[in-house]
Amino acid sequence: GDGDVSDGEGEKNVAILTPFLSSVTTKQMVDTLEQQAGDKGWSTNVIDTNGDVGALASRMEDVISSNVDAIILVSTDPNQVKSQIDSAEEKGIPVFGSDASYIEGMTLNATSDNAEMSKLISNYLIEQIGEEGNLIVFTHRPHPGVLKRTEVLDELLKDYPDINVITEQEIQVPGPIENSRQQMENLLLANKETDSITAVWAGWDEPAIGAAQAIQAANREDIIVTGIDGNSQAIEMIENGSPIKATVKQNFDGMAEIVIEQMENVFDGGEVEDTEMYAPAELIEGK
Amino acid sequence: MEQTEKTLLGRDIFNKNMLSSYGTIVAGILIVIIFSILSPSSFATFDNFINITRQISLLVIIAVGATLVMTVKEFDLSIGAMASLGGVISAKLAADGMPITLAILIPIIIGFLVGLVNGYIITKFNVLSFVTTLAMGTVIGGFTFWFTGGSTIFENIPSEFKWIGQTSVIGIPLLSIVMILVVAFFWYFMTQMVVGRRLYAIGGNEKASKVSGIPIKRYKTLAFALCSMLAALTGALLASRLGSAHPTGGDGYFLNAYAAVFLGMTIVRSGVSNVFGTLFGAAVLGVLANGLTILEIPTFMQNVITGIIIIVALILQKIGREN
Amino acid sequence: MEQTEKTLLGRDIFNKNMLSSYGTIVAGILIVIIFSILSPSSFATFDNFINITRQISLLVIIAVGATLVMTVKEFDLSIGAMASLGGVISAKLAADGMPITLAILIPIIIGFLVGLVNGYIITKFNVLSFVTTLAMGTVIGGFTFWFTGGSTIFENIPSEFKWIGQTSVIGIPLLSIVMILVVAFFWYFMTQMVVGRRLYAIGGNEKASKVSGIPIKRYKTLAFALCSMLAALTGALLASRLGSAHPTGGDGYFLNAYAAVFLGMTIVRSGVSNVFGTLFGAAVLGVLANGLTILEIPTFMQNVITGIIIIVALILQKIGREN
Amino acid sequence: MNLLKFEGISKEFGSVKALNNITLEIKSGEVHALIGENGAGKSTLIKILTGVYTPSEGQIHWDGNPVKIENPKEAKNLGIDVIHQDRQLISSFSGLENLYLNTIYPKKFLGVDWNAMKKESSILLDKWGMDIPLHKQVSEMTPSERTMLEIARSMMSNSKVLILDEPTASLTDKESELLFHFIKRLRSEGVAIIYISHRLEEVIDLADNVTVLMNGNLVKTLHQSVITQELLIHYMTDGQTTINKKEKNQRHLGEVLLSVSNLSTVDKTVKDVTFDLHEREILGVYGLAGAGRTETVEAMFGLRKKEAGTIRFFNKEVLKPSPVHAIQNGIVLIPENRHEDALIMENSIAENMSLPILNTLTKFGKLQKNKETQIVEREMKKFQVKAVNSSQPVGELSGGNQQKIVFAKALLSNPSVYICDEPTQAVDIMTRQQIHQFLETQVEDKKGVLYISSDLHEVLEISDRIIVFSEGKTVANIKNENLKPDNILDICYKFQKEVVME
Ligand SMILES: Nc1ncnc2c1ncn2[C@@H]1O[C@H](COP(=O)(O)OP(=O)(O)OP(=O)(O)O)[C@@H](O)[C@H]1O
Ligand SMILES: Nc1ncnc2c1ncn2[C@@H]1O[C@H](COP(=O)(O)OP(=O)(O)OP(=O)(O)O)[C@@H](O)[C@H]1O
Ligand SMILES: [Mg+2]
Ligand SMILES: [Mg+2]
Repeated sequence: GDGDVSDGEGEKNVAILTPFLSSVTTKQMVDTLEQQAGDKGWSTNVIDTNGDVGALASRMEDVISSNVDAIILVSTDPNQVKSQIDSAEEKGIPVFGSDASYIEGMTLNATSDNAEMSKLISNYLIEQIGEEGNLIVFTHRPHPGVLKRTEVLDELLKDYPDINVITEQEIQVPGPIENSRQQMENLLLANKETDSITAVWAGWDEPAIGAAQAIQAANREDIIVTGIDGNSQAIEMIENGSPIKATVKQNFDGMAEIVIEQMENVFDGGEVEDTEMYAPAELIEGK
Repeated sequence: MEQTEKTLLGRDIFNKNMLSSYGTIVAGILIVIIFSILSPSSFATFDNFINITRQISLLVIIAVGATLVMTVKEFDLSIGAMASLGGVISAKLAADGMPITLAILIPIIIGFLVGLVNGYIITKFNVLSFVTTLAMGTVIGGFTFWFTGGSTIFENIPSEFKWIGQTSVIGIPLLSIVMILVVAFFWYFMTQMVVGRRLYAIGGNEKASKVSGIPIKRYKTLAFALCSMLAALTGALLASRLGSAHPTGGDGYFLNAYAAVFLGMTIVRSGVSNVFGTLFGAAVLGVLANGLTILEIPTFMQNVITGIIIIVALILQKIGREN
Repeated sequence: MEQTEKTLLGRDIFNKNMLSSYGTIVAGILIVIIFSILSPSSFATFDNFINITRQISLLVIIAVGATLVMTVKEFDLSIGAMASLGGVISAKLAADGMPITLAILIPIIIGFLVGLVNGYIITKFNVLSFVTTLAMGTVIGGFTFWFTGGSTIFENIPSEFKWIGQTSVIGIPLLSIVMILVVAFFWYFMTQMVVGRRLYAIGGNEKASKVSGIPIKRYKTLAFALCSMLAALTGALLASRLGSAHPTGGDGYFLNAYAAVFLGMTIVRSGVSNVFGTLFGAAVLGVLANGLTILEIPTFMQNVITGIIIIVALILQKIGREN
Repeated sequence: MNLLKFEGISKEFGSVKALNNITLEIKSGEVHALIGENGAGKSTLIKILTGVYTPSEGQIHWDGNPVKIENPKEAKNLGIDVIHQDRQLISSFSGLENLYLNTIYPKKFLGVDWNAMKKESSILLDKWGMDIPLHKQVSEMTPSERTMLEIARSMMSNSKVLILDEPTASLTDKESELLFHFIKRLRSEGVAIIYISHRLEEVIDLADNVTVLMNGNLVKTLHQSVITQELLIHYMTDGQTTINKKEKNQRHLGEVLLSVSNLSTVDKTVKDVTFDLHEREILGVYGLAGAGRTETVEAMFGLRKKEAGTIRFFNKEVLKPSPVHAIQNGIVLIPENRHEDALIMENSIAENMSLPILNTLTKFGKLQKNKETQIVEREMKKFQVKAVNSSQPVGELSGGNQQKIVFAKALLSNPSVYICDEPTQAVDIMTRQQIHQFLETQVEDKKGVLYISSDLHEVLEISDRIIVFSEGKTVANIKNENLKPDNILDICYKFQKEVVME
């Protein structure tokens, strides 16, 4: 470093990078990170690239060259910034993941276990529908977390031959609620008989919200919907008895806490406890 | 004899017009027939027809705005961002207890004002609308993010606000009715009123229109203002339909809106943007999305099929025109 | 005396040219100066300069392609999708053990072929490039999704493949060198070679070019093919830089590429797209993104500032031109 | 033997028969003129020969062999070069590059050899004694420079047939002379020339043979030895019109309508212009090309930035000139360049003509289309516009008929001042007479006309008073009494010399 304020014993300067700040849950986690870092007296700088991973790499290079004290990657696949992680390591800048994943060169990743969450919600759904029926899957495979969840569902469903997946649809981002709502409206019309659709499994909460709205508007409330993430709009709908019956609330605060705690360790010259640490998730059900 | 020649040719031009529309419209009808055969009980129903009108309603409204700007041979690339902003403002006002009419009206006015700014900059300094509105979209996006803190607005939204986007009147969704009103009004505006005629003249030859005494700048600015206003309205209606507003929720409309406008341009011989064409273009996109989902075609195949159908329709229509 | 007047007029045009460039270029220089003052130790360093050249390299390469198509007054909206496809094909081939040169070359060839198809459809049937390439982009996107199953490709990518995007030669990133070569080649191609002059002629007056016997269709098709080829190259280099390829990873380049081209058009008096202008436009965007990040300006403020600076630059340049 | 033969050529556009069974032979070293009223089919015949259109019926023979010319490139390869009625230049290119548009650029390594181009072109220009500022962008060139550039371009290749479609429409007499000189030289070198013009004196002066077209039919081909102006007009109009030389009657000038004093523009195309236009006056404006007449008018309409001087409409100073302001004050412009400044080619005749008077055609913002059609068709009849109906796109009309629309459009707004910039370019002599007559009756009605023309004879024929422009300045203001062309030309050259000697 060559004399920037952020160096040495002075105030610590942490860069928080994500391509998905417009996602509710990412935003929530970033807020917690900022707040907790602030409590420690560190300054933070949040950078969002609006879905553009190439730009994420560039912005990461920028913060590396401005010698921040640590970098947090939020809700993104670190494989895509592998070489930037390596150059951060060279410069001695620790890179933390929050709801990302762990790769060589990083210091740590704190996350909910996507596989675990998917198991939790998928098993709940399978049980609710009595291990049989017609299922619709709403997903977004380019997102690594959602992909993992979908893969776990696929794996689980192999054991339940009576559950028939009618269709799996990709939900467009941005605009996932409107998009899933339209797709659900169309699917409801394509499957008009009672019981022709038993349930909708959504890879995250936004498509679940859209699907539930379509179901409500069509008065087909026998169909149940599940999401994952625990965003507050979904939770409110669960509480109000909408077709969304459950979601898994990721412990974003927990993840943020882990990251900040471990970061302090590192700043104090210590080691992290583990490279991959989980904040336990919790199933939220309606009454 | 003179007279005979006139009528003969008159009819001829009429026929050419029909032929030229041939391709895209026939393609549109074919698509509907195919879907109806493949899925008679789901696709070819009155319910689904109503459903499609609702699904395309917002796209049509924002695309009508784009049509106006394209008429004067300009682009407004900020419409997606403007729709997002309109949505969050509307949702926020409604959540803060503002009367519903105001919660819809205020974003519309803001949209109009932003459009005036776009138009003012573009006409006053004679800069390219493509890059100016692209930059304006970035500014608006940043502002929306600041306004919402990046999060979705959904708490405390009163049900009367959601009612607009979710209710039906004698079986017809209110959104579809709004769409019909917007199309009808702007069709009249563009083809029957002097202001529309002037906008088309400007698009046809700006310099000649100027020499003919049309205040070009004023009319262009009006087109930008109306376009931006309709984008904001789209956003507000979207927020009402979803009962929530996301800071990038309207961004996705931008490219689809232009796709609808451009498809619509192909159905008239002169190849200029026009309100009915835009409605038609949006309907083609809407029917494809609806039908392919009903047929449970996977998303990636839907994309491939939609793209190919559009290209084939464009080609057919040109071939139709040549014969 | 006649002679004197000619030279006077010659000088006059020259001065006008300087003045016209004034606005955007002065704005560019001002931005650099301001950032240098605000952050002398991070922004105004040789390392950061090199850093910026690498960061803009991919944008420049794809935008040069867009420049070619814009030269003949057409649009290619499929470049984002093509970059994504180029990236995943390249990464997949590399991961499957294909020699690196082939892993880069094959997507480039595919890009060229897709561009030929674009150009063929557009020129043969005389359809609008805007909507045709939009549809083609949808098709390509669907195909990419099918090809990857929707997931990011990152496993088994050999380090030699990543080397291209990540290595430096005597301190200069290989990507920056590729960018310089692409700019230099296409600058020569467009301004010094007959083919470039023909493309400019077509863009200047298509009808006159046709009457002069220039084979319009062939040249336009070539422009589309080269554009698509450069988009695929951009994707392959992106995959190599990131060591992974995401099925929508290149989509984000689309609007920025056109922003760079349009900014570049403002620096020449004739207002036509040009390779150096595009480089300049991309540099402005790159410097802004880099400098604002280094200054730790929050993202939403970055957007607002970037947008406003672009608009102000456009205005300044017009004012500069008038005086 | 014949170099070129059209045999039974017909062309239909929808149900319009633009050409009907045309058979025509042209030899090497012959100047063959094509004449006929507006819309007779002259340009269409040319476009068939150059591969722009394919004939509906008939055959073209080249050197005795039947050929099919499918596109301009093939025509070019045969040795057919054309200077179209509308200039076909790339306005963002320099004159130099436009020269090379349809030939091969000289190359050095992979690139263009700019120096060789400069050398080649200056040799060419020297050979033909032409003076074109090739370094200028075409957009900066005067209309006549553009025409000369096109002519020079056609000399770049060794053409066997050179077609000129109304080349003198925007040329002054001096430049026309130069052009005729080229044509004669080309003829002596064995090039066949097809020459289209509405200026019959030129035709008589140049042509070896003249073919008259009417309504798409070939009326007659006449040999040089027999042609006279009267005969040509007789054939062109089916014997229905004769040129009647009329006496100018003296008019009482009224109030000053327009007044310009010491006007100059920012770009210095206008340096010092002063004149008044009165009621009941036709003020002719003459000047050599580039004299700044068009620019003066543009400045009065706010289309060009004013630097100094005053403009007055009806004795009220105009501080911010604009087309809107001028039209509101009853001052209407018939612009020189109909393609760029006057017409919307894709729009219909009605839409074009009603544009300045839309205000008067509305009821609560709604356009009254019936009324519009009525008015427009009335005007079309008045000017005998050859078109299908008022909803035909203007772009489909022949050049002269387009010019009639420009004129009709202007007079629809019932102005008190007409500013006409080359209003009779491209129109046939019958129409030209008609336009003159029309303007004269308007002037009787207390109106004023500013009449710019590069045709000195025309200026002398119609004007009450003539102002002469030179190098952006008004250099003379003379009553049109017993003036001869030489009087005016002397003034032009004298002032040009003075400027040169400065
Ligand atoms: N593309 C077209 N579509 C329809 N009609 C056309 C087209 N081109 C020409 N015409 C018609 O063909 C006729 C002949 O036109 P042409 O341009 O050959 O006349 P011209 O003799 O050159 O007249 P002018 O002296 O006015 O230039 C006209 O009636 C014109 O309206
Ligand atoms: N200093 C200059 N810079 C750029 N362009 C110039 C300059 N001086 C003259 N011109 C060009 O010369 C032209 C003026 O000549 P133009 O021929 O239009 O004038 P005119 O008197 O109306 O003659 P005519 O109508 O016979 O052609 C303009 O089009 C302008 O582009
Ligand atoms: Mg003609
Ligand atoms: Mg002139």
